[in-house]
Amino acid sequence: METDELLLNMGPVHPATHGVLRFKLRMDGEIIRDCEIVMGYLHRGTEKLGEMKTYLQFIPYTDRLDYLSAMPNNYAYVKAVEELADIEVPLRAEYIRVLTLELNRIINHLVFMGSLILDLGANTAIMWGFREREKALQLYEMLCGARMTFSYMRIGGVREDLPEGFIPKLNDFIKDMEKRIVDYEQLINGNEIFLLRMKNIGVINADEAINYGMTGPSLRGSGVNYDIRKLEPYSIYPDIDFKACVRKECDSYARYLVRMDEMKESLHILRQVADTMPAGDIITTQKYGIAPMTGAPSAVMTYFPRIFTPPVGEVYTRTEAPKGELGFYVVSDGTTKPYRVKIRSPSFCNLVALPKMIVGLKIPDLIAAFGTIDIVLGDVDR
Amino acid sequence: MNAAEELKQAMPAAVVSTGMLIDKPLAIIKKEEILKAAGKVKEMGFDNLSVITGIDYRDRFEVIYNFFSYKKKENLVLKVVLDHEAPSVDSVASIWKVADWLERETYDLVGIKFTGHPNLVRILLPDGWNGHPLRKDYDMETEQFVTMGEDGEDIVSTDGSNLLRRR
Amino acid sequence: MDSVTIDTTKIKPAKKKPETALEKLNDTGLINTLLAAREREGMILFSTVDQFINWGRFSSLWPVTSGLACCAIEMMAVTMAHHDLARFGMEAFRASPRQADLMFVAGTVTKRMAPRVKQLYEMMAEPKWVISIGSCANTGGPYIESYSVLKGVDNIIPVDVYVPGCPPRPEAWLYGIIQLREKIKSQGYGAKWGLNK
Amino acid sequence: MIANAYELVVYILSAIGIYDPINGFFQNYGMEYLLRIIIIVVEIVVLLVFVLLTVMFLSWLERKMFAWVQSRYGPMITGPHGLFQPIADGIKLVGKEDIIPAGADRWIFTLAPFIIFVPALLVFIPLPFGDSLIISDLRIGLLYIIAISALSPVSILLAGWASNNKYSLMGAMRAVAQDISYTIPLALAAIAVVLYVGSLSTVDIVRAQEGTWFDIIPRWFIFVQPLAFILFLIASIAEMGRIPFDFQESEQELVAGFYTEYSGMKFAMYFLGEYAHMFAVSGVIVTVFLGGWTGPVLPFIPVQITSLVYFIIKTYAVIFFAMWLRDTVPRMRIDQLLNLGWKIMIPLALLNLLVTSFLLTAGVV
Repeated sequence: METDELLLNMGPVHPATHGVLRFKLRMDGEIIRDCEIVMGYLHRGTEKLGEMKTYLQFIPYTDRLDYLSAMPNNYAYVKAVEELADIEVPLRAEYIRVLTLELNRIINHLVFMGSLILDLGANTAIMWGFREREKALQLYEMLCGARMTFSYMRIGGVREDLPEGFIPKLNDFIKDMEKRIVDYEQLINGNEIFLLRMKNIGVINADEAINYGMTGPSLRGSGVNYDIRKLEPYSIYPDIDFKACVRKECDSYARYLVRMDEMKESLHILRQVADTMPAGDIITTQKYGIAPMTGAPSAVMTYFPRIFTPPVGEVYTRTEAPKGELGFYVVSDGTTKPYRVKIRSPSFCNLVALPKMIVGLKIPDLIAAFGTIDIVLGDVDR
Repeated sequence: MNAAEELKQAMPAAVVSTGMLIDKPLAIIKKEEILKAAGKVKEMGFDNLSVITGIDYRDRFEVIYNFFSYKKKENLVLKVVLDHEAPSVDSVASIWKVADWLERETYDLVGIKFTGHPNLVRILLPDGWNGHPLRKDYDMETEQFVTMGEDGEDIVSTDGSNLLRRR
Repeated sequence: MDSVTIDTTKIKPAKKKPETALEKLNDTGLINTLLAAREREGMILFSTVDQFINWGRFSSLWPVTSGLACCAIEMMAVTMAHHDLARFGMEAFRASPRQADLMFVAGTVTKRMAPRVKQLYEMMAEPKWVISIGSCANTGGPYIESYSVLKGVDNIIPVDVYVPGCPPRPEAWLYGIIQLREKIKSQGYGAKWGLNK
Repeated sequence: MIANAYELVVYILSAIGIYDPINGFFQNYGMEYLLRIIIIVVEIVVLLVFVLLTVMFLSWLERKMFAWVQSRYGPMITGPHGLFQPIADGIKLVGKEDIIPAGADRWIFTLAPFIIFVPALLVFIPLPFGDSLIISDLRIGLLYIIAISALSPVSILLAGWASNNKYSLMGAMRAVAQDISYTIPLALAAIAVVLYVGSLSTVDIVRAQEGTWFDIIPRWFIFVQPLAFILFLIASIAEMGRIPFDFQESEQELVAGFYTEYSGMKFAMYFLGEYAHMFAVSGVIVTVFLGGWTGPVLPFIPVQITSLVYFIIKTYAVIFFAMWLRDTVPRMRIDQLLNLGWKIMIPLALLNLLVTSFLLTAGVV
């Protein structure tokens, strides 16, 4: 009998590719022999737009890179510009930033959990995930009025101060969320079919994972004890008690568990931040600001100039976004617009390892392993 | 002594100069020596290649490699300066697998050729796209359209009549 | 300063709650559309058939599962418990365009994606509708200056309803869907087939 | 003793005294068989309408239950609590364009939906909806049901092949592999019951479950053959092709499986066929293991009506279980499923058969 390999094209419109990614699979029956990833269906030219916009105007574009976690994107960009221009950020602003970052980490992982389990064929967990996400989004709406694309960070601080009643609502959310995480674990972790689908699927060991450029929770699932918040502490993370969540199993299930643990750690951080929120300015008055006008509603415009020119230079900063290492390489030529903005997106680099993980497995395993490296196409294609 | 100076001591022929990029050690490497230098960097324990950046400075290109070491928890930045006419540099994809895609992306958007790369084709833009968008002399005026061929491959042309709706 | 969040599940029409079975039936809109047709067209049989078919069509709009970018996340949010698209009978997302009636163009249509979006639209079976969601799909939005973004999805496929926003809030989605339902109500397929002349 | 629905109709007609005049009228022309045919056709039409209404209701119930599990409302606007939703879906699907993709095998592509829809209805012929509410009490009823249900992979394979789509083909291949490996434990589990009863007739099987032990435990075969019941239930859910065993569709992997290319009315036939199949399989589970129509006899109400109600209640309980399962668990992988089928379920079913036949021979039960 003569057998032939089957060329299967998955995507760019396919329910399980989380957007517009395309896999070209060479299949032997159900077994994947080779996997080529074709991307760029969402390439929007963000880096070129970065050269055409002023420093402040570029902030909204960072929202739309990783649209599930806009706040860390905002933060990584403003952090790069702040390092470039050597701007000191007030303590309260840093606290608010960390608060929003960790809240966003929870949102991101909720969507991760939901869509992973939806990809495995169970439909209910995503509803639960989005139910809590909706609550967290209400907090964000209080803060900045937007649900997904916040543009909340500003160079040298944040846009708005915390509204009245925010901290109590946050505390309610934390309390509620703690119970919900237990619910999720009861629904998912003990499910025999779920374990069958996840354990020993998409295995990649620590050395390979590093070589393939994986970062973030996906790398920590391979047993590498690393977290940029710990290794190169930035913002107020050195003062906060938390631990990097690491699992040693290297498989899909480990990557899933790391993210569930991270949600708990984020809640822990949120509680500390909410308890010790200092008073003070929310945006820098240091170098580029003029005299602070307390009480002005649109405080940003008075604090910080819209047209802002950092000194000539270049900088690379990295932050621990929910999906991994998010870096911005910003080059300034002393004008009002960046000369070059390079985005080191976690999803792009994490995706490199996918073919390595899934060759020899089957299509359902591809879906499971792909779900656990948690990519967003806006972040891959930029 | 930071990592850049360490590298200079180990390979004095390859390193042109050292310095700092804000807080990260920076070494400017000769174009021909990048593969050797990268091997040395890997030996020094920099196991993570964070990012490869290509920058068009109108008179020259710069390729920047950011490294991080999980063991020593240190950063290192390597920089290579290329001439503007035919920018090309050796590929480091044989050392770091992630460099495969990062170099393809740099080739795609900035137009720097990486010699020795296993599969140097465009990654974000379709094959046949005219020009490299992140170059400063990229033509933003001409609009290019993509249509789909029989097997789902992309066909780039400036004529969108097959795609656009007649109104 | 407090946040204003609207629980859309609680939005109800201003009229009184239907109680008796007849009122509930009346509330479905089926009888209303039939009666309206009767008033407008007299006792023309095919007009009523027309309204009946339209009722079936706007009550059962199955969207195709195709998210392009940021707006796709809001598409997920709309289908989830809080906003619950299923109330309109629209939770039956079909992964295969053959079985779908409605396409949400949810997100930026890049040059490279444009022929795929067009093909997806062409694969859908008639009758079919398109809702363009978000600034990117409407006009190019924030990416209008980009070299690789199509300036409005209506350049390649016909669009029935445009929903602005970046991304539009779920409430805006629901409003767009209600607008589409209104539009379908007024369409005359019987007239198109030459039945009720 | 009324054996089937035909005799029931004759009995009712005689009871109200109009059977003899009608029969006499036909006898005058020497065409007694015509009356027989008319009655049977009416029976079949009633059954068909009943099944189609049930199927529509099931599709509504499925969506509603799905919503309840997920703390949503589900369809609300179309009809009271969205009850007219299936009607609207039906109207819309009838009015959709019927696409036959280029490169598809036109004849087979058109034929395949009928091949799945007709067996889904044929299964109902020997299914006893109640005492004497059966179209025909075949002596090989159970075998007939298993054999007819096993026809559905033929349709799926034809559909997958004719669609000229790789996803369809893969879905079809999976469905066939799955159906073959699950019909065997299904049949083996049923044979244990058949050995116990000594008959393949569905009515005999139900009659064997009448009565109680100690006046409290019904003599259902679920208590006699618990292992066979579990095997039969798992195999049935695999036969129905529902989560966790919905490989033929598996939306996240194969887009829509074998019916990826189907639109409009043909898709509706698959849709209806799926729910009809689900109803039929649940009915078979009830008949074989849950006592069929049996239940406490109530005074003043004809046994035909009470038995129908009992049957429907039990069947919906099984359907409820299948829907609940769908809302809760993820999908298995095809090779894991086949492993489960061949390496666990078939040996267990054989063991069960061995023990049953040993006990029967020894006269213990």
